[in-house]
Amino acid sequence: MGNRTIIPFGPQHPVLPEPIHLDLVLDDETVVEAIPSIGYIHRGLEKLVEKKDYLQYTYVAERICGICSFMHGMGYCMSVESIMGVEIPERAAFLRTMWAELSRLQSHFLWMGLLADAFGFESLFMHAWRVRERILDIFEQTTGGRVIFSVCDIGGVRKDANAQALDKILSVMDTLEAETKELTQVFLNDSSVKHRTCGLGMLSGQDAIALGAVGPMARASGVDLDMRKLGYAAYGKLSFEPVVETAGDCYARTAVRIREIFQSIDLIRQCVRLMPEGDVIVKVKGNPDGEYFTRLEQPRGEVIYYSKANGTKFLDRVRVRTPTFANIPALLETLKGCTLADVPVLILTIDPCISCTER
Amino acid sequence: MAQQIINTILPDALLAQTQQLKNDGYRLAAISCTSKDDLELTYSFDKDYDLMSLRLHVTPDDAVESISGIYAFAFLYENEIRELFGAKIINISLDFNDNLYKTTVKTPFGVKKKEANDGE
Amino acid sequence: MNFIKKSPWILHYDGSSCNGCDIEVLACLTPLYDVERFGVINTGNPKHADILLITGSVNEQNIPVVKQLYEQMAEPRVVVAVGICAATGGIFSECYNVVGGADKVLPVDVYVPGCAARPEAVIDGVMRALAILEEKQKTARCKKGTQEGAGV
Amino acid sequence: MSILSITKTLFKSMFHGPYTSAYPLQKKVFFDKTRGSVKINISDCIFCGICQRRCPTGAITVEKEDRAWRIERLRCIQCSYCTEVCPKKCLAMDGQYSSPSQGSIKDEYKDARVSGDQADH
Repeated sequence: MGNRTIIPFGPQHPVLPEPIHLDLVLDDETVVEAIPSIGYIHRGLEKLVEKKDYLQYTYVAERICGICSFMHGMGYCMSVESIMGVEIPERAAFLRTMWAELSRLQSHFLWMGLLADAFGFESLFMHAWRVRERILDIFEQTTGGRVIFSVCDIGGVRKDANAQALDKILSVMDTLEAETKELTQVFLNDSSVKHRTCGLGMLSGQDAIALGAVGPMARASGVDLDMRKLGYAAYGKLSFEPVVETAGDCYARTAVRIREIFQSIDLIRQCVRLMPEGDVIVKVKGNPDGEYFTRLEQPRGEVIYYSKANGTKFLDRVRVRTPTFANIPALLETLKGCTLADVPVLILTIDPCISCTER
Repeated sequence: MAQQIINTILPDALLAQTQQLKNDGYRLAAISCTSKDDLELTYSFDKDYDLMSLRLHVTPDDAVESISGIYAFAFLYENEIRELFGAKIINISLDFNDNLYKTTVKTPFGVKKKEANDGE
Repeated sequence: MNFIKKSPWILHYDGSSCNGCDIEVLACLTPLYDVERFGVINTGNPKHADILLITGSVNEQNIPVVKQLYEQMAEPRVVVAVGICAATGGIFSECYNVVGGADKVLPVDVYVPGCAARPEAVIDGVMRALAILEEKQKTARCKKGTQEGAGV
Repeated sequence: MSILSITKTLFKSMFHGPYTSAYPLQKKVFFDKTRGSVKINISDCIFCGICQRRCPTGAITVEKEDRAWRIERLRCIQCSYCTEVCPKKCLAMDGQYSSPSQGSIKDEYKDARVSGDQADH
């Protein structure tokens, strides 16, 4: 029987850019229990629907999170469009899909870098972020923003990508693929990396379902759950299969995300190839009335947008259930039994996004 | 497109219905709450990309039994709803005692007493 | 780079921002922008830091954390508010749980506009902060000099 | 299982030269669409105030009597919503971001035209 100690982890922690606080109950070096205490980023922006009308709220929705900003904007717009029965132009659907996949790419690269930083592989961190800048350049060229695009609007998208930009995307995808292959070799094969990730934080498929895990966290445990299969935007017209691994440890979660990078590159190529001509936005008239649940797949997993409208300019309620929120119970479960030094790596393999979680 | 069904039920039937859904292999996707004249709780479940929702209307004084006994991870949703909306959810497995977000305003989303409160 | 005289170490704290500015601050440290060429190092320890970068509109729960971090930093210290949220609260200024701007809590020296603030803007802001840091150092030295002079 | 698997990448970047942009020494070239700051062509502005009403953060103030258009740079989130709703299209997005400051930046643009000029439009 060792000594029981409680170690506070966070909110300001060198490894994590975001404030999260965990009380880790330790038995010597082993974590027995983890109690989260969140709320450092809670802004209460769901309440803003009462002050901003449904068109302005798009900009609030985009600022729920700066990493998957585009998907938040898209999810919100999709839910309002569904309520109003707006059919967006096909080109807009394809552009949305393309930007969504590019967002997934940059988010996965960002995560790869942070994971490398967490296990102390500084040069790998730098390389992952160097490659990521190529995607940010595409964003800036096509949308005008590096992080927050402000490009989704109710009824379509506000900016079009010309043929020149699409060609550039294809060429960047080629260099990106080559560079990613090199980098991911390190994540998947290097013995020092495997030493840190293999067998750590096991989550069985049954547990993943029982704890409500979503996204790569669930898929790494063999649960085939990918909201893109719902066929929203242009996903119905693209061919892809959800990436599933079965081991359920940190290594499997890394592998899922890495295979998703290649999948996203493929999806972007398909999008560019199939991109139809035409308008990108339709005019929206009137006010929404009704309610709708929109579900889409973010880099971190399934997000649920629930909007309820009452026929006025102001919505009654917008509720966002973000993927990290669903993954926290699974994280707390996997933390049990690991050593204190492994905690940062474990937290990072769920790819936490605290500002999504707390809104 | 997968379908969305919303079933309005009575608060007493919640636990039985939830258990039924769990037995059928549904996964709890989200618990949402909307406040208007009363609190409208929506429990959404997912199975094979179909969304199935249970809806109940309660007042802030009505006790609602927690479903964290059936779906353990519901505790986060329930703590959130209790803290932000003031719904009286009882018997949550891991209880934060309204200290999850530690907001300065108590139950910011709660049922409004009078509309005049908002305009100041 | 002769206009840099001191290697400033920065401490970054996310006071309830949307992550947008945070990843741009982090992007400053990575190869494309690489602020380490100016001697800037991102440190996790407030006692090592000269410049505090705050992102986000600072919510109620963050006030003690931010204050504590600031007090732990050694004099002279400079606070840079990165992004619109840290400057005025931005789009979240009407939210119930934010105080709306880092200057409600701490004396902010430099404001970096942008939503999200571009890495170039963050670099500009750190440069600005450096000039202020030097000035503060000078005044601190002068003060000390006069105090010692008065003591004799 | 392998060790030193990053060596190839490291060697490559050693011969590649720096990836870093020489930012303060070299000026940043922005893309056409880059959203940096709002600029106004004040001589076209009719002071209708639509931009003020649509701005999600309330950064813009328009005064019809003074014929003045003001923007608080530290409130602007560069969403470019104002440039879209402007009926005269006199607002545009400039690539250059507004520079860091030590206090609030309030830019004011005043129209010098006499009201007789306005009637010509």
